[in-house]
Amino acid sequence: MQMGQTQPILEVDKLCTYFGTKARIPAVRDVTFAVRRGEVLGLVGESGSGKSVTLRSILGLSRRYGQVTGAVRWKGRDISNLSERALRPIRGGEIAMIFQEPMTSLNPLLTVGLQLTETLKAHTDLGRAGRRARAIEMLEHVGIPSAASRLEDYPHQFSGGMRQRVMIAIALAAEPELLLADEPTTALDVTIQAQILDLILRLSDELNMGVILVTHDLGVVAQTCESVAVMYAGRIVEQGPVRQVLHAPGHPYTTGLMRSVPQDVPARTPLYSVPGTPPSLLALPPGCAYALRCASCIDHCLTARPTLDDIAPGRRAACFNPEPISERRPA
Amino acid sequence: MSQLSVIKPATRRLGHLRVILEKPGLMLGLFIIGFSTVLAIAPDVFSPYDPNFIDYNAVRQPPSWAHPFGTDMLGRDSLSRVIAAYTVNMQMAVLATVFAMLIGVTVGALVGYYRGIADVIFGRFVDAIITFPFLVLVIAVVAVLGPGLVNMYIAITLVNWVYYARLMRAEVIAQMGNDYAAAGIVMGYSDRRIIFRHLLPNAITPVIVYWMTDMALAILLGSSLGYLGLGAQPPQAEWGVLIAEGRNFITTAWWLSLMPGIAIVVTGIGFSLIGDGLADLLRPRG
Amino acid sequence: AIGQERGGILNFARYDGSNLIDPIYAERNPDIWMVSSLFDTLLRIDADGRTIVPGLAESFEAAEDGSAVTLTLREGLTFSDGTALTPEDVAFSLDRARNPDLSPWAGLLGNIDSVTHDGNRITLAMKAPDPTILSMLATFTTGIVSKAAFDAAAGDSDQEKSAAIFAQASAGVGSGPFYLCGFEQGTSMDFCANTHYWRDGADGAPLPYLEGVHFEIIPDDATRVLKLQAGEVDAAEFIPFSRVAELEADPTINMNLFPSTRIIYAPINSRATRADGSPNPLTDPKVRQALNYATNKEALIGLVLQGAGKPMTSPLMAAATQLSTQTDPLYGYDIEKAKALVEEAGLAPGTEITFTTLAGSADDGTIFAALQQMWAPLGIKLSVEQVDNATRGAKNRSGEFDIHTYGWVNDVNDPSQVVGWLGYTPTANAVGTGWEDATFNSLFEASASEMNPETRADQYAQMQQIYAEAAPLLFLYETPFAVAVSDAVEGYVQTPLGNNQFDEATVSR
Amino acid sequence: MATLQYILKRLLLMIPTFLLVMIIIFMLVRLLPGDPAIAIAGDRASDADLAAIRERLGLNQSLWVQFWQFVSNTLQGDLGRSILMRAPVIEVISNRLPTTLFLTIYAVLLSLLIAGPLAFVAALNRGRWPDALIRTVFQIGLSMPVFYIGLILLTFLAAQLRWFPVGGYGETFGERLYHLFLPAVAVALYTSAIIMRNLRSAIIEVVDAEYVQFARAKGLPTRQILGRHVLRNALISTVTLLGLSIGNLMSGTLVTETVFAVPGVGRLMLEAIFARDYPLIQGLTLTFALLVSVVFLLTDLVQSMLDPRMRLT
Amino acid sequence: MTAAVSNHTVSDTSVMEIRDLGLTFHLQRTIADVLARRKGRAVRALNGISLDLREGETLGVVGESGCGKSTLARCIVRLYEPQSGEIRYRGRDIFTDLRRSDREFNRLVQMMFQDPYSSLNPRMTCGQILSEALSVHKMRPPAEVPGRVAELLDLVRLPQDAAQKLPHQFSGGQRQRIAIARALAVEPDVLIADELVSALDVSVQAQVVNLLLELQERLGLTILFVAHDLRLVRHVSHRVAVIYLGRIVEIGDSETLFANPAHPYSQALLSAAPSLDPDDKGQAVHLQGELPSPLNIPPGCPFHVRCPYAAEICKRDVPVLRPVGYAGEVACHLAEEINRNG
Ligand SMILES: Nc1ncnc2c1ncn2[C@@H]1O[C@H](COP(=O)(O)OP(=O)(O)OP(=O)(O)O)[C@@H](O)[C@H]1O
Ligand SMILES: Nc1ncnc2c1ncn2[C@@H]1O[C@H](COP(=O)(O)OP(=O)(O)OP(=O)(O)O)[C@@H](O)[C@H]1O
Ligand SMILES: [Mg+2]
Ligand SMILES: [Mg+2]
Repeated sequence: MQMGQTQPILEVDKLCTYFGTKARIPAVRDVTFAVRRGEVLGLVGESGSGKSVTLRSILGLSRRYGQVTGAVRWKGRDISNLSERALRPIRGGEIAMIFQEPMTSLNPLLTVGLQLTETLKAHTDLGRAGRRARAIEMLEHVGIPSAASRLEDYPHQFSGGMRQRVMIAIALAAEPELLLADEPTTALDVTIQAQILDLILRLSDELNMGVILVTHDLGVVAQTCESVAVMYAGRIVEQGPVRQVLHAPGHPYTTGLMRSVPQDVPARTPLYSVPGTPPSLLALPPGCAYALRCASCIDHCLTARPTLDDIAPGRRAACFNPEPISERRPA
Repeated sequence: MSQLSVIKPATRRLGHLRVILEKPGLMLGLFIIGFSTVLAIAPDVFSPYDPNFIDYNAVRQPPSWAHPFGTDMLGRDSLSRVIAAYTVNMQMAVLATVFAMLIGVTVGALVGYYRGIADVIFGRFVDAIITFPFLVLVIAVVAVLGPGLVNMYIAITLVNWVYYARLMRAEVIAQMGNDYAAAGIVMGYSDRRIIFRHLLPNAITPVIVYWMTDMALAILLGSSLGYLGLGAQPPQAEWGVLIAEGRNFITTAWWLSLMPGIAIVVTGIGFSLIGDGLADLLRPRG
Repeated sequence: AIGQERGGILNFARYDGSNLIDPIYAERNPDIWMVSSLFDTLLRIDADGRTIVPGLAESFEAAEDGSAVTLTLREGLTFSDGTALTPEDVAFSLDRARNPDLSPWAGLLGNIDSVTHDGNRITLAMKAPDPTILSMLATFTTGIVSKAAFDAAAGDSDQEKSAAIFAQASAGVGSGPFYLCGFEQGTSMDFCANTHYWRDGADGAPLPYLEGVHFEIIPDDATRVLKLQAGEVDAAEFIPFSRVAELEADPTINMNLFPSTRIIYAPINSRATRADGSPNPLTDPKVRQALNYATNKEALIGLVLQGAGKPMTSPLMAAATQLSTQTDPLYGYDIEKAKALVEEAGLAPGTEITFTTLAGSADDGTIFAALQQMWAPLGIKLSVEQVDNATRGAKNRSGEFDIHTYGWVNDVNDPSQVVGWLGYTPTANAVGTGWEDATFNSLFEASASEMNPETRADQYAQMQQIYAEAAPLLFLYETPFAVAVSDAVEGYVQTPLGNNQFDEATVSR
Repeated sequence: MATLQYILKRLLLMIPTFLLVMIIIFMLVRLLPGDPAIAIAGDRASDADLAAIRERLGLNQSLWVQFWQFVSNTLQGDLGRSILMRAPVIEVISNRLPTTLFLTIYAVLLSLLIAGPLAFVAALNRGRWPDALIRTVFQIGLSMPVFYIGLILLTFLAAQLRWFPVGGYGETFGERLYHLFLPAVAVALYTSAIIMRNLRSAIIEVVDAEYVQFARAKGLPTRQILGRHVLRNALISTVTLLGLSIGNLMSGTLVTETVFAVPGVGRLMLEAIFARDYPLIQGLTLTFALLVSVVFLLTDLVQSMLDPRMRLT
Repeated sequence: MTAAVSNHTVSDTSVMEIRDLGLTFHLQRTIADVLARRKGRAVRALNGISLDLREGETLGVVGESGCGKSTLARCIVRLYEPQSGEIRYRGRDIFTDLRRSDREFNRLVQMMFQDPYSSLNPRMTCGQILSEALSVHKMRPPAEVPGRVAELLDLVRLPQDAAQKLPHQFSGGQRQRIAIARALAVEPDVLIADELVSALDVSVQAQVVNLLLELQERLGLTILFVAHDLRLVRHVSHRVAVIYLGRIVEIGDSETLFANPAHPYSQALLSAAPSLDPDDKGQAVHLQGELPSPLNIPPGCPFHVRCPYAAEICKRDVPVLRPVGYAGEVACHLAEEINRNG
């Protein structure tokens, strides 16, 4: 797939989400990115960096708990202020989401079949029999054997990996144009993880579906995504094509992440680790949120907030002192 | 030792006055119960008359400046009687529940920790007591022991501890799902230490919240028994008895039953506000 | 009452239900007080409450020496189902009533030797003279039942037959103005008019006027009153005295206070020691007198009855009972005298006395509170002990009490029953007080066979005097029967013995 | 099938429970002070009368014999004769029980009807005035003695406004609904307060659950989200509570039935206790225990119907 | 991060000898099951595990979810009692030779749990948690306890004011360090780390792993390291055991095993791990078939249903663990052939 040819299907512009009674917790700030049809965008970052909130805010699920500003343009139309009712056909129909927790995201009291068909009922005009047929088809699609007989089963009768696949089946049932996948494989074993990622990639290809894949496994990003956005403390700090970002990170935080992974390090030697802890969202420093942990911090970083600027063609980083990108890290 | 650890985390949290100040419901509840306690301890300071003084010439007078709540059918000052009742009703709230709670918490914690045969026997026992009509059991026990507050407390405690034990057992079992209990075993701590020092303080929150509701219930139950003549003894003023006394005058001397009714409701609200507030406050954060 | 409204059903709210209405098995007041509506007696008490007049028997005659009573049955009497009421039925009923194996009331008829009949004449041969015998023949327990119905009824024992007849709730056996025509345990009961009833009303028309009476059982006082006020019933009994004034003021309601033989008193444990063996301060008659003097009965009547009662005037019975003497006031309020008596008796200040009250009774609570305050000047610390009915009875028997409240209503129209109960040792230890007086006992025994009315009256006067002086009771007050009826109801009467009489009642709709 | 097995298991578990209940009630009743013979014959009865009555009732036998008779008779379905009512206990109870059952079920349904929608309103407006208002009103219901509530309802709605009858319980189904409305409300006020509290917090908990969020993300209609996803899950804990409170509710009929002149087993129980009617007290207690056990069983069944995770126990 | 730890030496003496360990969890049998004489269902979590833990080494344990890793760890610290087999600690059977009330074993063999939050009592401060461990085992006289707590905090690099804080006031990595400090407080000989860092972010993971390595160096600890992150296991372990359905399918020297896995399951496991290099797509061995269930373990080689090389013998006979060439020990009938082809 060549870049720049198609128009983005989703554009997120300066998305901010504040939680708490007085909107004091800035979970997501000024997040801007775009996804094209068929593109797989990776979203990585530490726990609590705002990945899930970003996805939820796109679908308007964060409004109940906080204040969301900025624009979410879906096929050119800003959907961030649509009413719940107006959002309904988009949610699940055009943009589907897979939740992080396969164990808690399926309603334990309803059969898998019902949870699948209710989506179909909401978004297609299939009849009862048609929905059932499609549900079976979807389950088979995600690799659940003897799908027809499992429609009447309840989530607790499935293993974690199967539940995750059921959720994927539900998300893909209405053939969405964009899939928001929030850590679809974190809870799973490597062998199953591989199966599921394969499936998502295949479908993205077949349906020409855009995917935003949240994960904190950089290996998954490397193997699955075309481009990647790195989040830190609610902001995107670096963005660009996977190959370039992973080979030559621009933001010191990305570097830190890469170096923490025990790969290509002599066994039983100390690993690199980003010093310090992430700042509390309630007490963000005035300058760059990463400044205090950053090895290449300069004075300016402590007082001013860097914006996400181009550092190379197709690459952006929010840093006053980015890593030199021409240089490749030794393998 | 177990008692200490029951109270400790709560008081430590309560020490953070700021946290409480942020919860107006809890504040109001604490105020109501605090004031009620003051009334209960020193009713004489607040009551304008001797609550038991009979004035044949001032029978069932409507509220006035001299008698803000009016007088009852014996010419006693209703305000003074409602205030005097605080002593016995607040005492009911505490004494009818506190032993049940202590026993229930201990039994529930032990049974929940050890399970096994003791748990099975406990289960049957709980079923038997719970399927037994509560009021009947209490009435029967009171009848056996003779009416009077102390016997009433004993009767209620005999029945009521089961509810605490059930709650505690379930909570301890749930807490056992957390690794800190396993960690205690792995660290080689004694069972007693694990039960009372580790599990109990963590499992106690719902019990304390239930306790608050239960105190309000105890007042109600005490009142019902007072109505049946099995609770407080005359001439001791008690809200249930006061209401019962006033029920024949609901249209002619409404103040007789209304005022104690308000006292019960306000106290009940006080306890449940504290309960809700504590549930909020003591919820373990993670 | 010329041109009475006839017909209609009277709805009556009762405080408690009947369990079995049978002349001999009626034990509780709700049973006893209904018997005369279903079963007529040979003799009747006149409206004045004292004079004995003919009933089912058109005439009666007692031998001077008390050896026999002869009665003549009316012609053409029938039971409610239309079968004839014969002398056999009378003999059957009386034999049943005096059979100690069956009837708890048999003692009242213990002096009857035999019951024989000859045509319409019935003769009661007496073992010993009995001045109360005529009264007994006007008492519920000698109500006439149908022998045929009993013979036909299912069951082996008399008791089972009685229960079976009652359960049928049929017109089968009634000799009274009504028969039972509906019964739901603990809920409701229906009486239907006995169209064969022999008596005529003042307007010459046959009684009863009503088509029937529907009883509903509403134990809660306040609810009973509400039900009347809401017009759902036409009458409600046992109105709390605290509501009397309110109902009197209601123009649509007639508040009746029927004179009664009901007295409220408090037995004082007069034994030398208490049940626990400690010396009993109340054994001294002076102390008991003092308590009586220190008790302001008028005030109590004001507080408990809202004025709707009067202090006891005879120490042994209500003023409505025959042979009662009027001692007015009987221990009138005199605190100084009380103090003096206490001092004389050497009662230690701060003596503790327990007052046993009926749990849940507002009246008892009031009495206690008032007594506590009234007796405080005597240096007595009165504490309370609440018990339920069954426990109070047991305590009374075993003497485990100091003072407790009690009430009494005569069942028979003669003072012997109440005097035996309150004072005669063999009956019940003088209501459990343990008070014993040889003169009193022998006077009582003598009066039991004294056929001369004057002598008997004199014996009763003496007993009352002895009793008043010894004061084994706290003499409290007499209360009327408070029955409120809607203004549509007329002619309903509750007799001093408590019998509910509907035969001349009417209701206009 | 699994359900049947489960019921079987529960029924077996009831046996020891009932034995315990029988022992407790038997002992308690015998420990009661006051002589049933006096209660029957009245204070005026002679000692000989009392002895005769005791003999007749078998009260002069040893406790063991009495207990054995009680157990064996009960197992044969014979609960003895009521002393007070002079009729077989079974008969007395079966006459009165339907009324109490009717009242209880009526009150439960009313509670659900009142509490259900209001719990939703309160939960969805959490922290705002409708929530505060609803909670306060229910708190008042929770802290008022039933006899007082009953009396107020009777005085104002029945006696003064005459909207409802003061007492009685009617013949036809419709009449019963009408007659028992006020008593049912008096009972329901308390129960609904408890249900409301529980349901409200359950809804608050469930409404933010991941699977509800997921249902939103699927673009389901709001009604479906609330009904299918929220309510069902919130109901699970409420059903347990309801089951538990039915026991209390039936105890509550002791007072309610007296105040409202409803001829049910609650009032009967009070009468029986005060009259020391041993067989009747025993019979009533067993009936209560049986009913409550059945309710618990039903609760569990409903719960296992609602919650598939509990199905194979 | 300061000390280099690469030259740590491992002796040949076994601290723990585990032989033929078997543990089955019996699911509750219903009354109906009893009536129908049906056997209760059983989860066969451990099916004859044997391994040695050598003095001073780190033994990594990997395998997919539910294969019995935690059960093994919990048996070693006596949280579960196995139904068969034995565990010897320095020659003594921990279930028969040592009495249960003997707390000394508990002191010497410490365990740390996966969930750092749930393994700390949320109502005790960090200081209380540490001093409790010290005083219960009388590690120091009461007067010296506070000083020792300070030392421990220092050891795990927590600030001194941490002693007054409750667990919820710490981050995940810090909580795990408290857990480590608690284990070290009683001066143990063996540490069982069950998914110690699985719940943490990569960079925090690194911190904790570094700490563990450093402490092992300094204190000569023996560590059983359970994890499912293969890179991490490879990084910290001297030797690695791969478990499949309650059985060890391969065990051997860490570097050798990771470089040349011999068992088809190990191969699949390693190849499924995504590489950090986008250009290295690898040749993932895709496993077929459904996840295995310990409720219903297939006969023969438990892996044969998913194994791409499965032969007739695999369905029949259970392979035993045997040394294969230089690869360590492998439980596969066809190990030689597969590796020749591969
Ligand atoms: N409903 C909410 N109310 C308040 N704060 C919230 C809410 N939801 C999320 N947050 C906060 O927003 C921040 C970002 O959370 P988010 O779930 O997006 O993190 P994440 O990047 O997905 O982390 P993880 O990798 O652990 O899933 C966190 O600090 C979280 O505590
Ligand atoms: N207490 C228990 N009762 C019943 N079954 C259990 C129990 N504990 C564990 N199991 C079962 O035993 C098997 C092995 O569990 P174990 O926890 O050892 O797996 P694990 O390898 O640690 O998995 P994970 O990587 O998910 O932690 C699983 O199937 C599990 O469901
Ligand atoms: Mg997330
Ligand atoms: Mg595990």
